[in-house]
Amino acid sequence: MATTVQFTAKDYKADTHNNWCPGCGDFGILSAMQSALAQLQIPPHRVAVISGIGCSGKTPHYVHAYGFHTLHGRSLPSATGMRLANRDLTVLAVGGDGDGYGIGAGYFVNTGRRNVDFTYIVMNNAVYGLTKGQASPTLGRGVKTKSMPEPAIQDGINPIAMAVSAGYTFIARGYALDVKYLASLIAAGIRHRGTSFIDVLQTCPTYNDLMTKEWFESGPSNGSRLYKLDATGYDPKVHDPANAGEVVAKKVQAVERSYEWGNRIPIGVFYQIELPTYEDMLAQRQPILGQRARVDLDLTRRDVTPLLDALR
Amino acid sequence: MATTVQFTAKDYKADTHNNWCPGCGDFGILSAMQSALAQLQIPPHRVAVISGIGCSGKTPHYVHAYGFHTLHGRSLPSATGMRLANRDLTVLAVGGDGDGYGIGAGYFVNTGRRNVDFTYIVMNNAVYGLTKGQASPTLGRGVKTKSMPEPAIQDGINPIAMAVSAGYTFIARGYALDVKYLASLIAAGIRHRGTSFIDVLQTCPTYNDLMTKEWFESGPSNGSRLYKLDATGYDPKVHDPANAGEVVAKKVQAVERSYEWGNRIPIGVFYQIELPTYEDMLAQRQPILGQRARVDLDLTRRDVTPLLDALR
Amino acid sequence: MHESDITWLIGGPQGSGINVSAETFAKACLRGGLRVFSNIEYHSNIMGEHSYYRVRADTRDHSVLSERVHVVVALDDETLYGDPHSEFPQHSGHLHEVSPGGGVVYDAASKRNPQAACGRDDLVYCPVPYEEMLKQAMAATGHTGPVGRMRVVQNTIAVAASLALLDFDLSLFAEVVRAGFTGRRAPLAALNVQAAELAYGYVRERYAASFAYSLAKMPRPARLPMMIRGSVAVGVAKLKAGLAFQTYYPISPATDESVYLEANAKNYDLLVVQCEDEISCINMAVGAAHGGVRVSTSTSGPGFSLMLEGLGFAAMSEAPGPVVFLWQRGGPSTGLPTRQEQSDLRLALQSGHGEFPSIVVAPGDTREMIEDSFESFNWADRYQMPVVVLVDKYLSTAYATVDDVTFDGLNVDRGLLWQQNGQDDYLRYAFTETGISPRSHPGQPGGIFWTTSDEHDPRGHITEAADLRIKIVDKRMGKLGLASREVPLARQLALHGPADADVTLVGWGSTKGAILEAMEELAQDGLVCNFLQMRIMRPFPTDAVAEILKRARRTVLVENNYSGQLGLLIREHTGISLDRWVVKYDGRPFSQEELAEGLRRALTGEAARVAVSHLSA
Amino acid sequence: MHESDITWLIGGPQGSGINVSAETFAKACLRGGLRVFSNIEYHSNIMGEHSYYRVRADTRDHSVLSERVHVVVALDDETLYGDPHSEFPQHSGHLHEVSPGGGVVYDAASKRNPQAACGRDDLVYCPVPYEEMLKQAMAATGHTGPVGRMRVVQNTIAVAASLALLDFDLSLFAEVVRAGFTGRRAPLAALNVQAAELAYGYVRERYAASFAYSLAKMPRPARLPMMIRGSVAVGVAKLKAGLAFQTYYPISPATDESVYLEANAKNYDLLVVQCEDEISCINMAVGAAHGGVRVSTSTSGPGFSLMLEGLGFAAMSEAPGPVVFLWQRGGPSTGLPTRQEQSDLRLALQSGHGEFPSIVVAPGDTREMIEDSFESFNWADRYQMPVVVLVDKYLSTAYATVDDVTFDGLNVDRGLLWQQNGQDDYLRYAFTETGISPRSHPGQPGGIFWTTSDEHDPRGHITEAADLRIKIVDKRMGKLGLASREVPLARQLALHGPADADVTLVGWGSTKGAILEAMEELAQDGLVCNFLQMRIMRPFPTDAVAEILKRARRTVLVENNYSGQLGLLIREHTGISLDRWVVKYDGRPFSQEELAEGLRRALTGEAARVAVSHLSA
Ligand SMILES: Cc1ncc(C[n+]2csc(CCOP(=O)(O)OP(=O)(O)O)c2C)c(N)n1
Ligand SMILES: Cc1ncc(C[n+]2csc(CCOP(=O)(O)OP(=O)(O)O)c2C)c(N)n1
Ligand code: SF4
Ligand code: SF4
Ligand SMILES: [Mg+2]
Ligand SMILES: [Mg+2]
Repeated sequence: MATTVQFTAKDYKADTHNNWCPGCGDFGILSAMQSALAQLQIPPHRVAVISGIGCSGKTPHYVHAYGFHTLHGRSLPSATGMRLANRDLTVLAVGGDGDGYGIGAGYFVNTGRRNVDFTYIVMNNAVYGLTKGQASPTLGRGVKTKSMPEPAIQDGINPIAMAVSAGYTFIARGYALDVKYLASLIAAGIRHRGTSFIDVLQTCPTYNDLMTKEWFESGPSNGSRLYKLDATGYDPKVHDPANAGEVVAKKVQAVERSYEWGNRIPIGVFYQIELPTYEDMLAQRQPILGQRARVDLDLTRRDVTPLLDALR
Repeated sequence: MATTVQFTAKDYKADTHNNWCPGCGDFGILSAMQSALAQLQIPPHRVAVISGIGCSGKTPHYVHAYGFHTLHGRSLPSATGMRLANRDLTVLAVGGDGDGYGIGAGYFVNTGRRNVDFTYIVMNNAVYGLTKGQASPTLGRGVKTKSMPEPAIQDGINPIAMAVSAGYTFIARGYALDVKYLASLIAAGIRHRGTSFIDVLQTCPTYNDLMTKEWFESGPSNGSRLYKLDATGYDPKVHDPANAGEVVAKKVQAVERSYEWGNRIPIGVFYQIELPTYEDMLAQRQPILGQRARVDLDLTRRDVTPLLDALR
Repeated sequence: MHESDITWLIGGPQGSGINVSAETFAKACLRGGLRVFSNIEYHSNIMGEHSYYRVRADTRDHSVLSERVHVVVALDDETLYGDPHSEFPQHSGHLHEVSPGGGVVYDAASKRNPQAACGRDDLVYCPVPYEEMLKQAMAATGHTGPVGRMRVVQNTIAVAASLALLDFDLSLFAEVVRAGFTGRRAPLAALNVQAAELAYGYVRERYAASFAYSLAKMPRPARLPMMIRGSVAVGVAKLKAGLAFQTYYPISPATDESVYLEANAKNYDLLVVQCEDEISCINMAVGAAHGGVRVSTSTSGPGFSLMLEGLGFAAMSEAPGPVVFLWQRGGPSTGLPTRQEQSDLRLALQSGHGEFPSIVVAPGDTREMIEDSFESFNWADRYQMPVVVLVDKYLSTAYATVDDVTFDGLNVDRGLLWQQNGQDDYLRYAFTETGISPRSHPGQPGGIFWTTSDEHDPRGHITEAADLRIKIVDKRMGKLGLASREVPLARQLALHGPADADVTLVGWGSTKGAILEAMEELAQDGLVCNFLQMRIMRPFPTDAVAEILKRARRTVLVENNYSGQLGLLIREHTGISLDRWVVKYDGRPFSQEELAEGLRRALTGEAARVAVSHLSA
Repeated sequence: MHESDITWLIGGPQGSGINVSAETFAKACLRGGLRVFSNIEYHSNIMGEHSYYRVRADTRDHSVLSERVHVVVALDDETLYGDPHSEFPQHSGHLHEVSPGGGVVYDAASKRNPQAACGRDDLVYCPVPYEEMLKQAMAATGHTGPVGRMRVVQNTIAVAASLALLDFDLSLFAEVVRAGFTGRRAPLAALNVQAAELAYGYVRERYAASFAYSLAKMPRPARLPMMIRGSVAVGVAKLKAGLAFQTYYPISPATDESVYLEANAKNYDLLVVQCEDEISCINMAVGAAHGGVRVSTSTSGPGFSLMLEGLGFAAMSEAPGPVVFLWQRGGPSTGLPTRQEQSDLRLALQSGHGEFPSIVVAPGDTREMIEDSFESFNWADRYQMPVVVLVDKYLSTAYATVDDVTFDGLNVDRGLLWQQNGQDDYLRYAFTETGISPRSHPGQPGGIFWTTSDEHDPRGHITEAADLRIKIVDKRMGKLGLASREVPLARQLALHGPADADVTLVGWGSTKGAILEAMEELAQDGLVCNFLQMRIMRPFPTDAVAEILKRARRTVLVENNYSGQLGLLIREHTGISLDRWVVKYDGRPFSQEELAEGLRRALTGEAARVAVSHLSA
């Protein structure tokens, strides 16, 4: 197309009946995704949204883009496959905290090692929403939401610190109800080359009566527990990726911040580094793969005679 | 038994044919385990060794103790089940780095959250030994062992940092060929209440031609790259677990150290904290479970009448 | 009409409290001396989608639902009209399902008129001003807060309205309502009862006189029967069988059972662990089984698919369990998470790669869920293999009326245990005459053993020897034959009805109730049926089944799935093809009418396979 | 004796290089105009356990191994005597397997005397001073380093010694040896050739004259044939079929295929990803399939068990693939990782919970591996479902001799693709006459679709509607019937031999070669057999199979597993029971002699099921 098309957030809205609970924080995350896509003017047909299973898993159905609502805990391998098949797509993986850090923890860890260029958004509500509010892996020891019979006796994991140790190259945290800021994080994540990980604090008014809008948006300092890292002069960026000292310092700084909780909870980008993506590494080995999407290569005319002759 | 029996390392040696390659670092780890058990004088029949699949997975067959050679990547859930069935057992989970950080990564993460009282030893040789030397998750980007066709294009994970973010309460690194020191780490791990995690740098002379004995035991300072954390005054212990500031500082310190590699590689305990174990938490809820092993309870005489009457 | 068999339906958006309303209604019926049977249909959603609950109340027991709905209680418009404006509508509402002369209770404030919508003038339409009535009740009981926070009381209003139509004693209902509000919530009892009385009076005055149906008036039973559903029956049986440890990962419709156990864990020294996924569930359970305790895990299709590797390991290592409860739902893949299907039989039978033994059992009703759940732990211990109990969403959630649950004849048998005998010659996998080797457990002095997922020698160390391999495969697989010989045939299958019949119906699991009632119905047509109910499907009781089927004149398979999995299984083992198949795979259980129609079509028509589905919601 | 059919065996500890030695021997045979067939047996171990390689060389092609070993080349004592001192010995060595008059090459430095050990005086014992000879060769070629570092040259010495016994032209062997050392390793060629010559001369002088067997002398072929094994055949076929993406996680015996593809990825623009586990493998593959490329993954039993949930999703979402290559090995559980079995058929057929379509195909030889691998991608695309190709350890590693591999008649067909048509009405799961909906892929303007593992409407959004559910199940499952009608019957099954025969043998997959040769052998007994070879087992070609089996006089099932899985499958679909079963489940493939014996016993004895196993190692 020769003309410049202007996409607005509305162009990413699917004409589908939404059955999240009224007031669910997921609405905010959905809007932020749509708004980020509009900011970046990515044509809807160039976007693939890939989710696991959960309330969060229904997200693709609400986005006007190629949508894949896969299996519980498997959005990351799916997204990786999709992206490696077609490097011209903007791939967004989305899913719940149970999906991503519980059953999907192995993929969360190992995806961090790969650095394929896509963005992963976790809708972190500290509960298993769709199965009626059991504790998720982000719920801390001793904590009890109204849907639990007893307080959690396992420790909560720290997704940001986990992402650092797994090797993610863009690590951020957003808040579902600050749609504008979240949209800017998602847009930055999409722009980042490599796997971007964004943990989003998501309210679940139905099951999580602790981490509510009221809780987040009240607190000692200026009426909110949440504060923006970038507003404090925090610099998440590794400026010289070849400088091991700087890399470690920035990782350590991110881990340290990630343990802040309670009265002051940071949101924003915790860590960012420019490293070759998986696609870059592949292209080094196989240059054609750096130029064209695999889906566009005609691989049906290969000459295998040399392989056969080698067997004689 | 009324008399005090003295066990020596030999008492933990099974009369089995060992088929590891000559010179395999696993021999050192096996000896260290046996020696730690002897140090602690734990009767062999009170020990259960539980492994995944790999060269490392064969370990239980070589230990004279209850031995469970389970599935690839599943030693941690198995060990958890075993220990929760019988709190009178000393449970040692062992396995490879592929087993633990690759296919088992999800269990590695989620076991850290539980803090069940057992010890997990990873035989980390940076390769998939038993399947002939493919890159394991600990092999870094750009690295190529002799058994690989091309250098790794994925980043290596950092097991120590991962363990910190997952919530392990005892985190250490050993070296397979320093058996004495390793034995002391394992003994400390067993003594520690909660899940102890020990990553062991293990040489695989057959497939890993980079991280060899020669490599580890040469280096800029006093003939070795390895140095002991405790010899440097490093204090891994959280002295006041209720002090959130100290906890985070100690975690951050551990993460920082965990990124040292190359010319100076720390071994020893990176982090330790005394927290209630899973068993403690259970016993708080259900006191009898704090007193007797579940396997010793007679649960076959329950009176379910009140449950039935509640349905009327 | 003097019909005692009444079906009552309440519908409304998910999360609006219809479960409690329906259960309150059902309990009131029990107090009125009636017997109830119920079923709920709901979406995989937390709030807003259409869900509905049917309660069948009669002077006798029923074990299947009827489509002859006599009263619909609509909490919203969708219950009546469906969602016709969706691109692909989910359903067309329940209005057209109401039996001739039936009643419709709905919100008088609704903008739509049901009579205009369906054009039927045989129905009794009862618009009830839900909110208005709620306000009155609040005023009368001194509740001052906003009406919105009390909206759920409208359910009570709607139910009470329906009770008036059905000429039921409101005081029984009020009794149940009061019992439902205890502790902090006690003050709500008065409000609800007040609201119920208002609604009851309102409807009684205006619509009840002309209504054709009523709930039968029976004496209040001396001892109230139980209202029990499968998730609870299984939970109770597990506790009774000595369960020490349950692992689970949340998944519909399996979660209910674990939640029930969790709620009762404290009082029964039970350990319930919510794992990080189903692979962890099965492996933790296998670890605990080897550890020496009775252990189980509960899941449904997707989780079961993930458990296969662990099941194979349990069988390979001759672990005494675990017992896996597979609560089936609509498949494949995520499928229809909250709907009904019997489609996991084949996977349960071949639950992993390679060849290994396991027992697969499928109870058909409350009594059998208790027996089979209990015995499964005995089998796991005796035969040292995993057991899969096939249950389903329908069994889990349908309430049946039961006077007593007894454990008569059910005794704990932990199988062959090794005991310290002073000799130092223990071999965990010793070859024995029966194929069962005495088992020790970690912690026992002298009982040290090894086990591996690799093929192993009698000591439990890896072997690749050809001769040992054959012997150990024979030992392992041979235990299936042993189980088949030892477990009483009456536990393996049942032939209900006369030995000599015109038609033999064949089925398994939760269709039992529907089939038994269909037999009665066909008997009224003059057709004598019997029913071969399969319970243990692995090891398969080939001879007994073949004998019954060879004697049968005509055979009809009934399955709540697409492909007739039991029919294929029977042919696999016996070579016998069943003559006709009646299947249903719309994600709902058979209704009485569907099955009757299916059987009639199957027996009179040309088609060998008849698929039925009447439901629109 | 003037026998042209020679079986040669080399044994030694794992990791001592017997593969290269055996392959060098085999290649030399090819240069000598012979045809070879080979098999390796090894432990799940890196170094030290006993492994051995058999090569059958003849003037004609063989497709099965023989137990009539004419020469054993022992690199260590265990090869001859086994490990009798173990508590549960793994094997009893190969000495007693040698045919009358056969030869034994062994290390003269060994402390044991084979003749004394086995007491046979019909064998030709050739003690060869391996180390001594190595030293001489080193001296002669100016190699000075420690002997220990050159120990592997002893293999060359041993093989050359055996060639002398067999009166084979050493220069052909030398040629292959030289070709094996290129680049940096070229200087080793001279050493090896020198060593070979020494050993050859040594044995020729002392023992060869009296030896009864020799490799036939044939003209060197104008064009050397290929020595091809299954892992390579499959790899080449995948490349030719347009594979874009392969995922894998290392596991025996599947890894070889992926390693082959990895080695050739660069030159063929192929992407091979080593994943973190098999769940990642299958889901990455499904993602890529929806992404629009041809994709496959390869695994064996344990990995396959973990892939089921992903396979169900692929089928539910009508993804065009992936194609899953299931390289079977000894089960269950971890089982016998490096051994042979055909025991994953049943799981492949029901590869997940619930009911969903898939195609299951099992090639029986090189040609069929190429055809089926290639066509599987067409089927995945045409029918939008996953395809499982059942192969096994034996097919993977056994070398066959093949003159040419052609792709005649194999054409790429990507199925029904959606094209932008200016209209805005694309429905990914549109109901069509055939049940196939044209597919678009992400990136296509106008082609936006949704897909979910839940049940869905034509647009791909979740639905729980009863009527839609039925339609979409019918659509999805109906594609199986379509595939059954469209795929040529000749691809689905084959009847080898005369239509009219005394006995019909029935089998699938890798037993094909053994069965075909057994037919020849039985023909010599005067028994006319034919062979029903099943290739596509899902959708099952019921009518064709029933027709053949109904015509058959006697039927014998042959399977390399315990329970006769195909036999059960046939009965499941046709009701027909096969008369006799010959099974083998010791973790090794059938030898010619075992199968012949099994068939004779099955046809003459009482037992309906005959299990065979001759091997001791
Ligand atoms: C293999 C498997 N196990 C379990 C489930 C059941 N299940 C559906 S959603 C869900 C948890 C959802 O929690 P989370 O990922 O936090 O998402 P949320 O609903 O909170 O957005 C579970 C356990 C499933 N679909 N598949
Ligand atoms: C589910 C499954 N996938 C794959 C395998 C094959 N396998 C056996 S060992 C192994 C890797 C072993 O590597 P590691 O865990 O590092 O142990 P090591 O051999 O190096 O000690 C693999 C992939 C398996 N046994 N099970
Ligand atoms: S349950 Fe919670 S997460 Fe799910 S839709 Fe409702 S509010 Fe949102
Ligand atoms: S392959 Fe490596 S890890 Fe395995 S036994 Fe040999 S040396 Fe040890
Ligand atoms: Mg959640
Ligand atoms: Mg390793």
